[in-house]
Amino acid sequence: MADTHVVEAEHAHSPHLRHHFDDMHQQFDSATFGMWVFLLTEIMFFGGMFGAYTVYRSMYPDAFAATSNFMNPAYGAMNTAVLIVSSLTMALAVRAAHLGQQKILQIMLILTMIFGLGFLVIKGFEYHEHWVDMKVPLFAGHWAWDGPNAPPQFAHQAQILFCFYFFMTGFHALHMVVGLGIMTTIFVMARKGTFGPEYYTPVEVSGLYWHFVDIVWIFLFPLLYLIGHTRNLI
Amino acid sequence: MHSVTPVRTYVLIWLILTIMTGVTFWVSTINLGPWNIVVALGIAAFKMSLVIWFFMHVRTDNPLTKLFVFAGFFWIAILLAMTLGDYFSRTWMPGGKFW
Amino acid sequence: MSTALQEPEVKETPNYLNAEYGWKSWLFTKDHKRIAVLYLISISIMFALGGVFAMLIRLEMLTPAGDLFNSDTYNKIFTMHGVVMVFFFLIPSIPATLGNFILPMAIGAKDLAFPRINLLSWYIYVVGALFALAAIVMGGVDTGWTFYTPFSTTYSNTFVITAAVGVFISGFSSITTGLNFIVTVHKMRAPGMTWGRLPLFVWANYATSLIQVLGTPVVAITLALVGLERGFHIGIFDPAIGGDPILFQHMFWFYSHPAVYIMILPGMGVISELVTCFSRKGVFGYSFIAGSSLGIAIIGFLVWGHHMFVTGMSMYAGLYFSLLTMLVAVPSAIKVFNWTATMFRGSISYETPMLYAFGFIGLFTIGGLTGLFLGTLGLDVHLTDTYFVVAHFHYVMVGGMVVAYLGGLHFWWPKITGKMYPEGWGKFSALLVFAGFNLTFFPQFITGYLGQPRRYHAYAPEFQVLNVMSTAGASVLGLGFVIPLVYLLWSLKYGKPAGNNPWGAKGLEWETTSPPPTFNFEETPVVTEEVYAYAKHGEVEVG
Amino acid sequence: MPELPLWPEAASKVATDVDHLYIYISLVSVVMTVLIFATIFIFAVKYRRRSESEVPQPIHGSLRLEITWSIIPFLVMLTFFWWGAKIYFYNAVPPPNSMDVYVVGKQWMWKLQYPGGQREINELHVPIGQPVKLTLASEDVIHSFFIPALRIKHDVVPGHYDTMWFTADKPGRYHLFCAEYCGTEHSGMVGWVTVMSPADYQNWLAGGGSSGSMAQQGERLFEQLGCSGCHLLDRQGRGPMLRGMYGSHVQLAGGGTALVDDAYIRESILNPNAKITAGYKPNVMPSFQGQLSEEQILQLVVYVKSLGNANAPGAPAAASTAAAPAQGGKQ
Repeated sequence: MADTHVVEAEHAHSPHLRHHFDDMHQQFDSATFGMWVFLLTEIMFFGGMFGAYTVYRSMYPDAFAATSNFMNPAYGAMNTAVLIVSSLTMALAVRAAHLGQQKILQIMLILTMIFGLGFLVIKGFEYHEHWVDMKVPLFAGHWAWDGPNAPPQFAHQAQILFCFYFFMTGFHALHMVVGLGIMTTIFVMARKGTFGPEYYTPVEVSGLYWHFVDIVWIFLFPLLYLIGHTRNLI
Repeated sequence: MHSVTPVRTYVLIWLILTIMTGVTFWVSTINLGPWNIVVALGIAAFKMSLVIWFFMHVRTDNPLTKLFVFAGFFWIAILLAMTLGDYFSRTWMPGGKFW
Repeated sequence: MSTALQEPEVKETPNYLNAEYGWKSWLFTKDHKRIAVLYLISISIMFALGGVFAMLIRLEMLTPAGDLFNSDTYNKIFTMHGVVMVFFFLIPSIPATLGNFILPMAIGAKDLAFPRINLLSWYIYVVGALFALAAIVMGGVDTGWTFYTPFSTTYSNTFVITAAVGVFISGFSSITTGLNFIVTVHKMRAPGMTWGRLPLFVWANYATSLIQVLGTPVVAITLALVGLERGFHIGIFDPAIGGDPILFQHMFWFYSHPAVYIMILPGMGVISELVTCFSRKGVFGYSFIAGSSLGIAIIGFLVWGHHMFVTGMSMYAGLYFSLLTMLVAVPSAIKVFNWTATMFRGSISYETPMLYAFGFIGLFTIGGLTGLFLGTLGLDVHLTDTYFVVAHFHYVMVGGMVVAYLGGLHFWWPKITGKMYPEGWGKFSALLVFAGFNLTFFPQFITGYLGQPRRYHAYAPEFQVLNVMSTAGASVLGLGFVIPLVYLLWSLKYGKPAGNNPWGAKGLEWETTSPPPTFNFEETPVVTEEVYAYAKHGEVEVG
Repeated sequence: MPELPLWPEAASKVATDVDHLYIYISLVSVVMTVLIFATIFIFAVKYRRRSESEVPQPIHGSLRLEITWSIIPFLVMLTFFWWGAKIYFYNAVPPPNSMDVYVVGKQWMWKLQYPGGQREINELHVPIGQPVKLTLASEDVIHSFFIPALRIKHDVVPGHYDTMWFTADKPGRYHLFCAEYCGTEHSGMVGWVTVMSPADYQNWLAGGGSSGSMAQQGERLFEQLGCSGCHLLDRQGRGPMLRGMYGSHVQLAGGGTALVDDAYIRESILNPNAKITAGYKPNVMPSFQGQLSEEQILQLVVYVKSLGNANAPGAPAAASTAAAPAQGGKQ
């Protein structure tokens, strides 16, 4: 439990060092740790949703499986792949910032944003399909539960699942939008040559956020799209 | 600050993640009964671990970060376990005297 | 007090208060001390508002008939009393004011790790509070602070969404404060300030922050679901189409039970400081008090089901929630015993903060023990949703938390303002609070066991005598809260200069000037002695 | 002089048990509180500061003490837990010879129905010495059925049936409260429980004007709503034959079985497609959601129950025409 901070009066202060930190190391550590604590709250935030979802799923497993047939796993899988690539480019962006490779950093940030945007576009197409399909229970005129794949006994439960679907993917998409905003800021900062081996904290920290949003999707994909896939033919 | 991870590692992790996505998709088309969800969540957990461990640098991070990451999932487990404990045992009616 | 004389009074030393002037210097400050003062002002306003609602409740309860207000108004009054007090006073109270002010200094840091996020936290709080106030002004909410479904989602005709949005938003101010504290305690400690030397107030706030960070997001998502359900009627909590109202209660109490530890833990931290300082003696069982804070934070997450014993929850779930409730009482008991033992062979003086500490230990003991009544399955069936519950949580929240808050405020007032409060008035109002409090809430244990349900606008006539006692006590208690408000404000101008360390207390915050300079210390302090090393300090003074 | 009761009446064995438990925990608490108060007081006086310069010797702690004052209180608390759990479990399981009463909570009144067809609002009449099982349903929000003199309450959650039971053993008139906040007139949702001798109770039953037993009222509904067109009494029709069905396990169309109990019957009326019996088609029976009050649903449940219990000897009983005896839905 010995104290880890070493106070050295650094004569050459980095311009990025805020006054209340002793050194850049402490600042970097605090920022990344702070982001992790924030992600802890995010875990609980999505965890609450997953918890409520799990309870209903355990109450109505068949209804949820049937409802899942109205999700298009191709969209889900495609978006998973897109997000994973964006995570790769993000990781490479952080690496480039750390090594001071300005050009690569900017390219990787652009790629990350493109993939992030791609995710939202695909999601938009998917939402549109649900809208046309009358699978948006939030709006009375856009909800219908009929057809051969819609067993009537599940009418009510299906509504609940679709609510969770929009609630969870909606909050996830909101996080993506926020992430894109952050990436834009980081990109502008990168253009000004702010980052280098001694200061890349913002890139690292926003990278953590980006990867977390990716992880949420990694769970949403099987839970929402794949639970009833095999029951298609019943 | 962190040591630099080689590009090769990142690409390799990405490859595994993409392949696992395909595997999840494929497994879901086979009827394993209740095991479908277990396999799907297992793969998701594995993918998550890779992202956390490599992309998010927890591999080289200090034990404190590891503890906090663990705490997050542990707390979700509390929420789920104790809530579902109620739902699953609600219908068990005791048949007679218990004490 | 002797140290006060050492301070030459000719010229004001530069401090956080006179560093800058003008409203902008306050509204855009990044100084944790100024933010603490902003918080202090805003939660005092909310406390006064909640207090007015409390008095209105007690006035209505003077007679069994519901004759002062109509029932809708009464329902709105107790709901807004609960919402304002719980979410806008109790939860931020000690962490956001005393914690914000003292914690960085107590660990020898220049500021919190994220000063801008700290300021943001206050703005979030204000926006949340404005939503709550808007709900009140527009016509109020009548769901009870617990927002139980399906009443809140379908049947209430009041401004539920506005209030829920207010609570949702203010939750993020709680999260950001907690996040800031956790990072600060981990990363910003002065050299030599090891975990084993952290003041117990810091330990308590650290444990509180863990709860804030882990629990608050869940209530946020729950209230979001309530808003969604109320706005669109999609059935998530609507039993008519397969939704489950009990799920709401699980998710709500997953946060809201630990939230009572958010409210009480910092108070326990304050008391640990007060008892050692006014016994002038190192604390007894330091590691047990520190560890019990963490223990409460963790076990506190495992007991929420004891709010739901009569809801039709599985009786097996009832078993484990009840058993764990017994377990969570152990760390609280450890604290009480250790405070008592700290006084053994101490050198005890009776300044106002110590009087509050005595009051806290007594009232919290009663509040904690009556919690065991409610955690006991068969007994809870009778007691839950009666005035017994009301009495129990007011013993913990007011008798515990508010008393600790006042004790801490008096204790650190000289540090915050550089001025002493009038000691005689302080003692007088402390006694008023203690007497008024007991008169208000003790009779409610009896009406509760008699069966008077809570949230009743009109009640059975045989409960009247006890209710009149309660209302009489409430007016004494109210006076006990108004007097400090007056003399503390008075002391800002007329109070005697306090000096750096009027109590002869240990702790880094007492080593800097009062009021402290903007960055707390002229030089980063280096800690070389153990925590609460009163004996050594004393030798220096004598020698 | 206004009355000042300090202890509630106890009108059942459970109430007395709860009182004993309450007294036990109170005594422990008082002893603890007095101990702590006295210790603090003694210390505060004995060790008061006598001079500004005195500095006491530090005492850092004692592991032995810490363990003692953690373990002993916990063991004492375990006795609370054990005793409380015992009462809780006792309260949870109604004895088989219980008499049924059906309760519907509705903003802001209690509606009660007896198997014999008597109906009351905000009043419950029960004989002493007879276990009474209440089946609780809510029309709207969560209510809570609370009888302080019996030391029991149970939330009434909409969407499904809750049950509670008691055996009152002292005649008298006791408060009935709604204990879960339910809206504007929450505090008006109160009533009385009258506990009477069996003879008085029989008189009271006979005195109430009744339009037939609950089962008969249910049967009338069964015909009015056209249920009897498909659910035939002597053979399988477009819907399953209900005679002798109560208490049995039926095969479901989607696989699995379901126990035919009150909750299943209620669900089948409101959401017929939820659990279709094997061999029958979905979408044949219309939903009665929103068309029936909880009271009427309970009447139908009691009627189906009266058609015979699969587990009872001699089932199916020909109860549809004979008025059900006042005391029992089950025979």
